Amino acid sequence: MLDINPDKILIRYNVKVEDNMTADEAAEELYPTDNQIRLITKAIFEGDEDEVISCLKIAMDDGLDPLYLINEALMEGMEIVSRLYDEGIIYLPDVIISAHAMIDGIEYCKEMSNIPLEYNKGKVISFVVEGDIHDIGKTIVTILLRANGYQVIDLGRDVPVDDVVEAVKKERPLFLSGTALMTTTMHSFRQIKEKLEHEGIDVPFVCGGGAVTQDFVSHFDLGIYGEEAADVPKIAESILKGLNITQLREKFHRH
Amino acid sequence: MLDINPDKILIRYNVKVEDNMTADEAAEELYPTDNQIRLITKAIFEGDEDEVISCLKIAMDDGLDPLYLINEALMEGMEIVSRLYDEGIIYLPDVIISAHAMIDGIEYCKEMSNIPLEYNKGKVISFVVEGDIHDIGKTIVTILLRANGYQVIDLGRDVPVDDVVEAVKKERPLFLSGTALMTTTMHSFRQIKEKLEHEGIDVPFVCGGGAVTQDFVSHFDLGIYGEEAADVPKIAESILKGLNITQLREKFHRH
Amino acid sequence: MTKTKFTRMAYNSADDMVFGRCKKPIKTGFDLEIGSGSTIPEINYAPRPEASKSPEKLISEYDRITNDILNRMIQLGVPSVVLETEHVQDMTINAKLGSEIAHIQKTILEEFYDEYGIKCGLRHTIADIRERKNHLDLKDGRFSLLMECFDSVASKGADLLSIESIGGKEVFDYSILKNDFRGILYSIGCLGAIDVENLWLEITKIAKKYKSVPAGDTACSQANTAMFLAGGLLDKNLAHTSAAVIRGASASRSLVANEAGAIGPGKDCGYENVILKAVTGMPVSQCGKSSSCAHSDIMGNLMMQCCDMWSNESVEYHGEFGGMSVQCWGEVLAYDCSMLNAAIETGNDKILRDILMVSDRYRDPQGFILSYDNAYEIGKEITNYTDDTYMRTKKAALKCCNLLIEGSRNKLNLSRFECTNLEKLRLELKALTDDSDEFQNECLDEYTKKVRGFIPGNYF
Amino acid sequence: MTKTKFTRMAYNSADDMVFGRCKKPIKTGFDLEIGSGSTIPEINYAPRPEASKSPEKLISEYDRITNDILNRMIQLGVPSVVLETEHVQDMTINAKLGSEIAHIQKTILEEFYDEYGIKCGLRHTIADIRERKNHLDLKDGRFSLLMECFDSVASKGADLLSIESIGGKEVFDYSILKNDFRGILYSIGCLGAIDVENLWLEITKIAKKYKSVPAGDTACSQANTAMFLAGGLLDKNLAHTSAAVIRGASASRSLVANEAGAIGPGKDCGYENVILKAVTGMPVSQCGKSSSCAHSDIMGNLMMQCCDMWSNESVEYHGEFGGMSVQCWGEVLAYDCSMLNAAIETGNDKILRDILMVSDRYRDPQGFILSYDNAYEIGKEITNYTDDTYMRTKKAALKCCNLLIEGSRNKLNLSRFECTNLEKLRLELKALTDDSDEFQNECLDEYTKKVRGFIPGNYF
Ligand code: B12
Ligand code: B12
Repeated sequence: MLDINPDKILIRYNVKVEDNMTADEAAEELYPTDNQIRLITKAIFEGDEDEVISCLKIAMDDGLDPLYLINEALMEGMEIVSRLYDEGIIYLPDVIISAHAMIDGIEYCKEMSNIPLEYNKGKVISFVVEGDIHDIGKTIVTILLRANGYQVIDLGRDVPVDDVVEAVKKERPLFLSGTALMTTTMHSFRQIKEKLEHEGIDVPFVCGGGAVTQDFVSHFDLGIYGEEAADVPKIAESILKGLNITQLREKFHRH
Repeated sequence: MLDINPDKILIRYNVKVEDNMTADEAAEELYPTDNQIRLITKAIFEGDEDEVISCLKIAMDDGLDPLYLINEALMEGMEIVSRLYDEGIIYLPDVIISAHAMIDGIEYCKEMSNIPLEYNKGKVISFVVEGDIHDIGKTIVTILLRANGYQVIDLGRDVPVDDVVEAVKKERPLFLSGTALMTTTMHSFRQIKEKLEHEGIDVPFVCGGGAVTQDFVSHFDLGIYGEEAADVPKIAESILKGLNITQLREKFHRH
Repeated sequence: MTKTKFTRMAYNSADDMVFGRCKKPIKTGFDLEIGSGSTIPEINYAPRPEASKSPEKLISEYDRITNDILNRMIQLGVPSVVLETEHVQDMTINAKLGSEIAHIQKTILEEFYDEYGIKCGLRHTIADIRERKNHLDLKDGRFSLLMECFDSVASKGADLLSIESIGGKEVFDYSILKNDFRGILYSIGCLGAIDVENLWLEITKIAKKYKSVPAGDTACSQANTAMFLAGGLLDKNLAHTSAAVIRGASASRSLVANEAGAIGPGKDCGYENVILKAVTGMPVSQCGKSSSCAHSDIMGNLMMQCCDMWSNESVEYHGEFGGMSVQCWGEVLAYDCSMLNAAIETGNDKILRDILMVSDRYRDPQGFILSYDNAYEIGKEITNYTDDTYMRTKKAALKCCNLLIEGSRNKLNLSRFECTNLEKLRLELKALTDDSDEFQNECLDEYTKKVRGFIPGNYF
Repeated sequence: MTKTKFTRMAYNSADDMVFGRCKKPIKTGFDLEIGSGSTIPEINYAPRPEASKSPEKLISEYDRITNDILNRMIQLGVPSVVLETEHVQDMTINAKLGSEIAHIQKTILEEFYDEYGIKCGLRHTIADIRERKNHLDLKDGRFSLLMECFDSVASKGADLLSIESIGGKEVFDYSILKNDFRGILYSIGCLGAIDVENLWLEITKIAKKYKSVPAGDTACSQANTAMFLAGGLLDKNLAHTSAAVIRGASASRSLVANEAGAIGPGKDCGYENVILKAVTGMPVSQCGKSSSCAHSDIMGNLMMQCCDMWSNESVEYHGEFGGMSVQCWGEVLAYDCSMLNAAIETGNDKILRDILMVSDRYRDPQGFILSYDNAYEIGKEITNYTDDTYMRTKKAALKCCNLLIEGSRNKLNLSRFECTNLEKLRLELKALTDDSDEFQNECLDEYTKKVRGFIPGNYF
């Protein structure tokens, strides 16, 4: 059998650019200085839900406000996680584990709060189009949105056009996130958009998934194309900031 | 140096399906029976312009009408040529040589006619779009149309949109034949179409050339896409027969 | 009960495996011989978005696609070709539609065969429509619908029958995002294996009835999902070491189709096919470099190493400067095959195989695992545990870990992250019980609780 | 006056020619070395139709294209890459636009080079805008406009400078449709050669000024027009034997660029480059199989035989399942090159070269002529008549005829039509005078009369 010196024919850029820092070290640099907050963010980063809860408990016992803790500790921890994921230092499963810890933390804060606490940055509806069963991308989108503090209503896969429209009418979300992986199913996007228009509903419609192209999405007015699941929370933030469709496209259409 | 038995890895289908008949034999089977007419069609097939003229002369001396000769001898001969080209028995240069012989013949008949004779099946405008210098496809289209009895006004290459529109307004052709070979130039088609619409002119617009796709052409109403130059005379015939755009597309859109 | 048991490797040594030739070649279609001394392009396509607006449009789309492909093959002098039509849901649910398309395609193939003598055949890959909005419905109504469709496309002339079955998908989707290898093995080695057997015992009967070929399955819903999550060198959704191990393990699942009567060529997207070829000696279809229209992997050349058919996986039908997309990609495949065939005819197949293999062997852990020598070793693990699909999956996975660890001491340059992941993975796998019943019982419990939509009745 | 004369072959024997290595490698761009031991993918692209609506859109289109390509190369672990931007008219006429695009692309290359160390470079191929509606305008205003554009793209960092020059096109277009080989030789060997020399003496100066590489020309407007007219095996616009002879002859024209100072890698679409490599020892870029996005030829593998860069010629920028088109086709190229490079590194380059060559050697007369051994023979004819571009063109053409006739007695299976055509052609060529002045005077007369738009002042 032949063998080869691979350095002559390829470069493993992942190895080449791997930071000398470990993920833990990189996170360490980002934790807030306040020790109590620091412990919570660290527990989020490590995805240790038990530790999150017990740290939260101590902090509350020390008089810190649940809402304050959500914003300054839990969300902060999750931001570190998202940032390190974006920078390629940690991987998706880490994000998912952290997200669960954070969600548990938020639940706990809500429970412990005196006033009713409805914490979320906004409501998002997420679905896979009719006729399409490829749903793992949608699942990732959903998780990342939740990890970033959004309330996601996940309609599942193979969702009929009318069900999507109904849900939008009922929930009036911040935006709609649709996934399609097949050329034969993505025309549902157009139908949904037309029906929404007909109802006079003007909600940003973010579309993605394997077969969906920017060109296809660009053809309808409400559409914003996103390439990666990790784009969705960024798009969400821009929507929150009030960017309109043209601006959103300017920012997120890469091709 | 390695060598190989090619039969193991490829099939030269051109050799495999080559007819046992030579082109001459195939043509022989198609000539009309009337001997005078036969000689003229044969001279056309052979692209021998001198022979065409001298045969025509004899036929007229024998009292045959010039217009009759155009239709029954010259056009008939050219039809044999076109048919054998379509069937893959003869090649384009043969068609071109025959076409020249036929055109000479028509000129001669016109000269000899007592009444003024305006012979052509219809007027066609042919051009290459603005910004594009790839013109050999257009040249072929033009030749094949002429060979089939159409009068072609060849506007050349790199023709500005307005020049095309002006020419159409002036000439009112049976149809317009446009060629484009580059993605960056074919949007001229759309502009031409819009300007024509604006002027209220409803002329079939046949488009072809390297970069042009059926999908692109399908997006505007007047457009018919043709893949090969050899399609154009067939499209012309269908237009003469009164087929509308939908029917033309049905018939000629292959992809 | 499954019919065939593969208790020993079809080849005495890994080095006996080459492209274009296998131990059990098959004949089908119009004069097609697969695996008997030459490689064959297998061209795949997806209709344009507009085409699914009506059944008529869809039918005419496949008509055009089929003609375009065959025309180009003639223009290039290609001696043989296979077309694969992957059903979209409508075509399977509405079996009449699917079979009408099969009929039209087969008619066109016949015309070209008659006129030019081009050897050709048609694969139909039925859509696994047993997935509903929130759960799988593997055994009941949808199962019969599937079989109805197989029956009708076979009756209309489809030469090769395939499916990308989804048994185990619910548990896999849950586990993969958590890097939970216990769930992953359960999905592949237990649930998946059970479903594949159910399916292929039936498909084989239908194939027999119409003399079509029960060609095979793929662990697409597990191993390819993992491969896609893993992505390129810089992607961060899944460690490539995990994806490599999942690939190796998935061979155990795909093999069940062959045990139940499938005789190859397995589906192109089954990158595990090289392991299957080693075990069964049946022909395989593969994709890689020339399916970059459909997806990007990081073992594009390597996948040619032992293929009998070479596929582009799928391309949307649309225009390019060089013709319609199916023609352009078909042309790439045809030349690739011509190169492979020229190597065979000049006696250089093994050298070319090795060139292709080493060009990707160290590019990524996935390619390393699938290098034919390593694939062969994984196959051996599987044949050692013929009767226990759990154990053979686990052993295959462990073998992958060990191969990777060994490789990383040599020229396989893993990132620190991949090394950590690999070690964790190996320990996790090692810690699992060897007792299949125990494992299954525990998992049944655990995942029924954890995975919404996991319905044991689909399997047991 | 031209500078270099190639009076003898750069290689002692045809067998010394391989892919990835040449006698005169060059260094350019970011750490790029071309022809010094590995092959490099050269990726080409064309903007979407919408993108040409405004300069801003066009600029941003190239920005996106460049980023997409480099991202994919990193994801795959590709060590080096070249990007080629073929100007459309606007970019050359409006030199600021062309050079702005060069600047943006170069900046992106630099970013990737800095971040990942990927070796890379940028070719700009200026549009030959000297063709007006009804005539050519080779020497006057449009010539200066051309040079202005070369100057400004070079100043903005284009590493390789090229053009597909159109000298001789008017007479060629007239002659080719009539199969008039007298006119064809006049176009290639006289008119074309004169124009190429005028052009490249200037381009070379500009390249020197900015330390960019004067890379080379191509006989696209003659030999590729012929190849396209010839088409696939069943097309009937031009005999493939004619196309083969035109290809062989066209090397004589393209070579003039190297005589005037170009140092390679010649343009991808110059299928005659293998002859140029044999004569000059300079690196070449080629396209074939993996440019089926751009066009279909019938020697897709063979063209890899001696390439130093490997190109897709051009693909419209648009989405595919596997990413953007430039990424998918770039991936194919990258794997092809990786295979070639693996062969080099394992010492199997000559075997692979031969496999690639024989896989197409007998597919078509054009491939037969370009098989490296035959190409070498044609090169020898050219070096025998260094000072007379007419005679060397004629001799090259005659050599092609003889090679084909000989080949057809062996394994090259010509159709009856091709045989007849070939014999006619050979007699026609043989009948031509050996006196270059006589030939040129006669042709000048003849074609001034026959060809509307042929203006001798463009050349003399
Ligand atoms: C794995 C896979 C499957 C698995 C699905 C597993 C699962 N859990 O989802 C299984 C085996 C079930 C499957 C089945 C089929 N598949 Co499939 N499948 C794939 C494959 C190989 C990978 C998809 C995947 O999981 N990718 C990984 C995820 C993470 O990527 P993703 O979903 O694209 O999401 C990413 C981004 O797009 C983005 N994203 C996702 N959603 C959104 C939303 C927004 C708003 C934004 C901004 C971003 C975003 O985020 C993610 C990560 O960054 C693709 C190939 C491809 N090129 O996509 C084919 C593919 C999609 N499948 C295809 C086909 C044809 C089928 C079948 C019809 C085949 C058949 N006949 O059996 C069946 C479907 C049957 C049915 N009932 O309809 C074709 C579609 C072709 C077409 N017509 O368009 C593809 C393209 C493969 C091909 N042949 O080329 N498939
Ligand atoms: C030969 C050629 C040239 C020759 C042209 C010679 C000539 N006499 O026309 C030359 C060298 C001059 C040339 C120059 C350029 N070219 Co050029 N060229 C080609 C090539 C290789 C073949 C074209 C050809 O002659 N085909 C043979 C003829 C017969 O085919 P055709 O015109 O398509 O016509 C057929 C059918 O389409 C049909 N048809 C034609 N018209 C019509 C009309 C109707 C109504 C119908 C029904 C049918 C029909 O009939 C014909 C036969 O059946 C193509 C490749 C390709 N894929 O097309 C590139 C190509 C068109 N060129 C290309 C480019 C980029 C250029 C340049 C800009 C490159 C440069 N930077 O120098 C320059 C143009 C410079 C300028 N001033 O603008 C690109 C275009 C990419 C894009 N952006 O869309 C292509 C696609 C090559 C590539 N890179 O892939 N080129």
